Amino acid sequence: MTTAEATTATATVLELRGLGKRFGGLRAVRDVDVTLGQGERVGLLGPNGAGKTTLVNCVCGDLKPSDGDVLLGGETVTGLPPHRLFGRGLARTYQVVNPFPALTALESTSLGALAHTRSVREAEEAGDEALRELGLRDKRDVPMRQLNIVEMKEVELARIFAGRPSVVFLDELLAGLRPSEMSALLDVISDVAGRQGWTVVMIEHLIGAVMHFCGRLVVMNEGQVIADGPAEQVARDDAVIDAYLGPKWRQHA
Amino acid sequence: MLVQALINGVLVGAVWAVLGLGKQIVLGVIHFVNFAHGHLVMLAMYLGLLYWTITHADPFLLLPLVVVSLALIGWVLDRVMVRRLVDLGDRSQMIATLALALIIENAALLIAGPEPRSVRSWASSSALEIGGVFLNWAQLIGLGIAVIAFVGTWWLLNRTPLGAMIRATSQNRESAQYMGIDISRVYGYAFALSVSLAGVVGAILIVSTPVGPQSAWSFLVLMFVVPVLGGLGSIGGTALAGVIVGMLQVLSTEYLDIQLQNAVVYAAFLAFLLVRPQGIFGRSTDQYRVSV
Amino acid sequence: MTGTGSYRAALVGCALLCLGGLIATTSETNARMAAMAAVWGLMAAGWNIVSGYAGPLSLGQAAFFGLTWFLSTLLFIEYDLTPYLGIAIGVVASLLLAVVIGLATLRLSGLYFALATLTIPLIMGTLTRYFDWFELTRPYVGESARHFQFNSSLPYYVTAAVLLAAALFFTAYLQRTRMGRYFVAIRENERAAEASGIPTLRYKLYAFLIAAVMASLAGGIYGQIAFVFTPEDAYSPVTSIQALLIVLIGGAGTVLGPVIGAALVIPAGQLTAEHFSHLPGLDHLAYAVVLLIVAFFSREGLYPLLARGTERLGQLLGRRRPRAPAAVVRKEGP
Amino acid sequence: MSRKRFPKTLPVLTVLVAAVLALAVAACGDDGASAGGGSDPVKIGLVVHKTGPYADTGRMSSIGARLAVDEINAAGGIKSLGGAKIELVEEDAGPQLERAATAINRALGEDIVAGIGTGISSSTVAGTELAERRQIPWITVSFDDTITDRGFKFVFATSPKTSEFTNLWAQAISELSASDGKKITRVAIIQGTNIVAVNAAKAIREQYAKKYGWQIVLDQTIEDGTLSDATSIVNKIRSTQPQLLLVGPTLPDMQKIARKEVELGLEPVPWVLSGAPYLSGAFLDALGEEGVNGTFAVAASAVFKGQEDVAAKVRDKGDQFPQQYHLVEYSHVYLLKEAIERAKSREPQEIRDALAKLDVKGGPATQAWPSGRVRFDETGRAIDRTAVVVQWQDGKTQTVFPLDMAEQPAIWPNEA
Repeated sequence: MTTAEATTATATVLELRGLGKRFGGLRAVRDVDVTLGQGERVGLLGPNGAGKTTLVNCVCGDLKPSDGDVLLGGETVTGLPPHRLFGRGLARTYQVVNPFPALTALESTSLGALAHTRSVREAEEAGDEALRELGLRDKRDVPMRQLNIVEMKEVELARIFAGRPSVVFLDELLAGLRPSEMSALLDVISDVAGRQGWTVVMIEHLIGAVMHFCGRLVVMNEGQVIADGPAEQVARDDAVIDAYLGPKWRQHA
Repeated sequence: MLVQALINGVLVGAVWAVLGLGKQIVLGVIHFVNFAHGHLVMLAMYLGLLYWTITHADPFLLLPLVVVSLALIGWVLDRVMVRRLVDLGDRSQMIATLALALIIENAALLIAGPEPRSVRSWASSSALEIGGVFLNWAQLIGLGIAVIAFVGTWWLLNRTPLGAMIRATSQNRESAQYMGIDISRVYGYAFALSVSLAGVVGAILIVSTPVGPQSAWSFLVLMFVVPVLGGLGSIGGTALAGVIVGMLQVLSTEYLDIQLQNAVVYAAFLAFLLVRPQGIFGRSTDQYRVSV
Repeated sequence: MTGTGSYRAALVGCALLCLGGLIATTSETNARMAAMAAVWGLMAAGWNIVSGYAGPLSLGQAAFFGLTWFLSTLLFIEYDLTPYLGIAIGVVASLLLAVVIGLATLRLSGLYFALATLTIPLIMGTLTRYFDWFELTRPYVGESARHFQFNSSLPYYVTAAVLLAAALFFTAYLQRTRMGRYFVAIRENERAAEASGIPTLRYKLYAFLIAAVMASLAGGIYGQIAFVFTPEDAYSPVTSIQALLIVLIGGAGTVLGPVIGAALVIPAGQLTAEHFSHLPGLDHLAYAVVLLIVAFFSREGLYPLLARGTERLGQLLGRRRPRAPAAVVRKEGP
Repeated sequence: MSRKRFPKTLPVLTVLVAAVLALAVAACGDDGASAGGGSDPVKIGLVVHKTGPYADTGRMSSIGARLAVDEINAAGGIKSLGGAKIELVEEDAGPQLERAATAINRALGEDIVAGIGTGISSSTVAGTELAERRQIPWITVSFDDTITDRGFKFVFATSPKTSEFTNLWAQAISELSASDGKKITRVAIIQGTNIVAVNAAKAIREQYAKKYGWQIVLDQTIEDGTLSDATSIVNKIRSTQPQLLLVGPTLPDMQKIARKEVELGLEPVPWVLSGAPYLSGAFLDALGEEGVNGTFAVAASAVFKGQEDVAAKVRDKGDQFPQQYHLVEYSHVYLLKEAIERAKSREPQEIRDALAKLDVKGGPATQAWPSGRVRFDETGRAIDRTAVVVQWQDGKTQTVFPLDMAEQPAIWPNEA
């Protein structure tokens, strides 16, 4: 994955203009300006409490931003509820690893497809195809609670796949995985994202895993974007190191 | 007339404040939904009645005995039920405590029978007259006990190690565990405290109000109204909310109609719930807003 | 949930209702008990949709039950309006009430919604008494199908059973539609459902409206069986809790839950009341103990508990094929 | 949808439920009709409230009815049916209305020839409808007008209607006060929400206040048990200065008002309560002697001069306060016996016809009523119906009106 591929932003898929969120006096997120091109893979990084989740919640409709706008495919979608955004192609995986324990893998996956069709049969066909895409075809009728953690995360991806998104937010999808499982899952994601032309934003703490997958990094600290650019360059940026490792580390970097 | 009504509002409100405080401990502090709190107050009233019929001592002297008995009952309930319910989510808590409420109500019906029963005490029918305003002794003593209950609870929560542990657990259960706090023991103490506060309310009420198996339902809404109006987790807010509810009741009997007394409180609660669910002083309970 | 499974369950439900019909023909007391069971089964079927399938715990079904009972009786007394029309008006009024309550309270979190729905019937009861409607006696017109009045309780049983069967098939049909899938997703985890493209508030409202229709139909029929309308009976919290109790014992979120629950709870209640009449409250006490047990163990009600019990019993007696261990008690979503 | 598959255990389930239902059938389906031979007992149903808020009335009714049945059987049972004994089939009408309907249904299912009960209006309305549908004669003491306004043929009521009842006791109060030189001009209505209180208050507001020149200075409805603080109602009483408090709320609310009056040092204004429940031991326990003294209660029947022997029998059955429910149910059993004797048959239809044509003067069948005579009009309501006023005087109930049958003269605490 060369850096060139990451920077040729052909069509703008998602644009955040001066996005901000205040809780009473606390300004959790302050004037964030980021633009995502079609097919880009961006890592959203930052220490705990940097405002990453609050930003994503504002973009994906869980929270109403205090100021600024979100544009999806050029249209202003600020403040739209999550299910309307999902219908327009902006999807996110959910932190809770197994949100629908009582459903089978197929039922859980086909929920995504139901956003585009009233018929359950059609949705289950789309779900079937999504599961095959993620290599989970044989787990079709297994209740979610009997799957292992990797399979559960793959079902999350399958559900999003069935919703035919254009922009995908992976919210700490790698959490709780062993390194071998992590790289296996990353391969699956990049394989699927490549074929479907998804624009992927990966929200994680682990810089190592993200570096491997994302061409571009956006780093936040105390509610603001402090760095946004190609992965290698951002990794060596002083401000990023200060934010992550504290100033005294700088001389060893 | 207005002065008498306002003072009565405070006197009646003080008891509802303690009712709300007991609820606040479980709801706001340890986030446990207990629908049976009102029925525990009724149980306390029946115990007060029982001790009175045995000893014929003044009901207020029996208050410590009632409160200790309720604390014990609270501790047992925690061992048997609450401990397992805490991490089962509010839905199971609601259903289980609703079942507990029905158990208490029907046990009372079985044992004590349907007729309302009451205690005879000098305090309930004598008053202190100051400048034309009548202060019923039973309610005055009740106010005193309520103040003691509030100060005691505030002191316990803010000035003792146990209180610190309870507050830490309420802010963040996981991190409290990492700090070596035995969560289940803390929940046990907090729940026992809440039930003993129900004992205080019951012991005060039995002096001037008859108790019957049906009396608990009128507490059911009030015990949620006060902590929600006061704001979850806010002790001071609960005190003020209790007095406001008392005032609403007394003023509505004075100027509207006695019949509408409860309807006014329920309607005010519903309106408040929709406009400001986090209550007067509470911080927002639900940052994530799910819209249509 | 495969399609055929749910319809098969609905058919078993109908078999049970026919069995109930047979019992109803044996004596007037049994006919009345069967009619009561069917009415409460219908009420429970409504609660099963909103709180068994879609998730938000509604403690206020008495609002719709009571409103339709009240309207159909009042219109019968004042304007000699046939109860069929009175009940229809009651259903429409309940739907309007449900829309208002739903839009106002379904946005709130689980606890607040339960609290709001608990408070509303209490207000309706107080207002009814405030306007001096303390006791409305249903006019007596002897045997007259036009006025939905019969000498025997059998016709009431048939009406309630037909409506309950319809509710069962509708629940089964729901399971095969998008709405049914959305209900279950919302119940499992509302925020994840919203993130998966489900308009959660709108579908919770649909569930609430369906429940309101069923509760008001049940209230309407109950009004014909009961002789006198009193606000205490119509709007009491126990009315809403009875619906919850029946479904939780029969199995929440299952097609058969309301039928099994009603078939167990109502006859058991009347039998204990009859044989232990000198011990008032014993029947409700027994219900409450069962409800407490069910609340702890499983959302599917008493039934899976029994199934697991028989399984373990089988293993203990050394049956050849030991079963996989029972499912672990699931942690509820946030 | 939970995919717990129970294909195999579905049959188990259906068997389980069928078993429960079959149990229900067995338990209460035993309708075996026992065709009556000469000596077979004649079954009379008694359905009264033995549990719930009105449990006291049921207990008293049962004492009175059982007393009469024992006396009749001791005296040789029903002569015209070869000395057949009377068997009292008792059922508890339970705490709420729905249980009452089931209990009455069960009694009717025991193939009784006639029924008595329930003494409480709303459940009697339900019970009499069931009796009419099953064509079994039913006799009751409830005031509710609808009981005999629905054109029933099988229902008989021995008490005045609520509308008339209020007139009777308004008339009684005004005559009583006039005879003692007291002019009643200012009254207050403080009513509960049960149907008897509601109808009585409505009758006073619309008709009788004007008729007897009473000015209603205070009119307040109190919802059962919701009076958290009685100060405002007591202050209203103090400011409006009524001479009498009419109708009356439930016992707990009355208790709070009485205590608040004592607390504020007010001379308690006497109540005039409508209905016999205010004449029982429970009422005395709730308010205590000083709270009760001076209170009037109006009932369809009470112990008055010439009835000492029945009252004595009730007392040695363990109840110190013989009143309407004992005496009326005692007479009802005798009335049914009279009817069966005249009908010379066990057929409910013939017993009903005999009851309709009945005209009894004197004797145990009529001792409960001041008129001393029982006959029914075509709607089944007793023709000579009057009210009796009883006053609590130092802890005991004394009949004070009608004057010619008064045990004691009325006491008026403060000057009228």
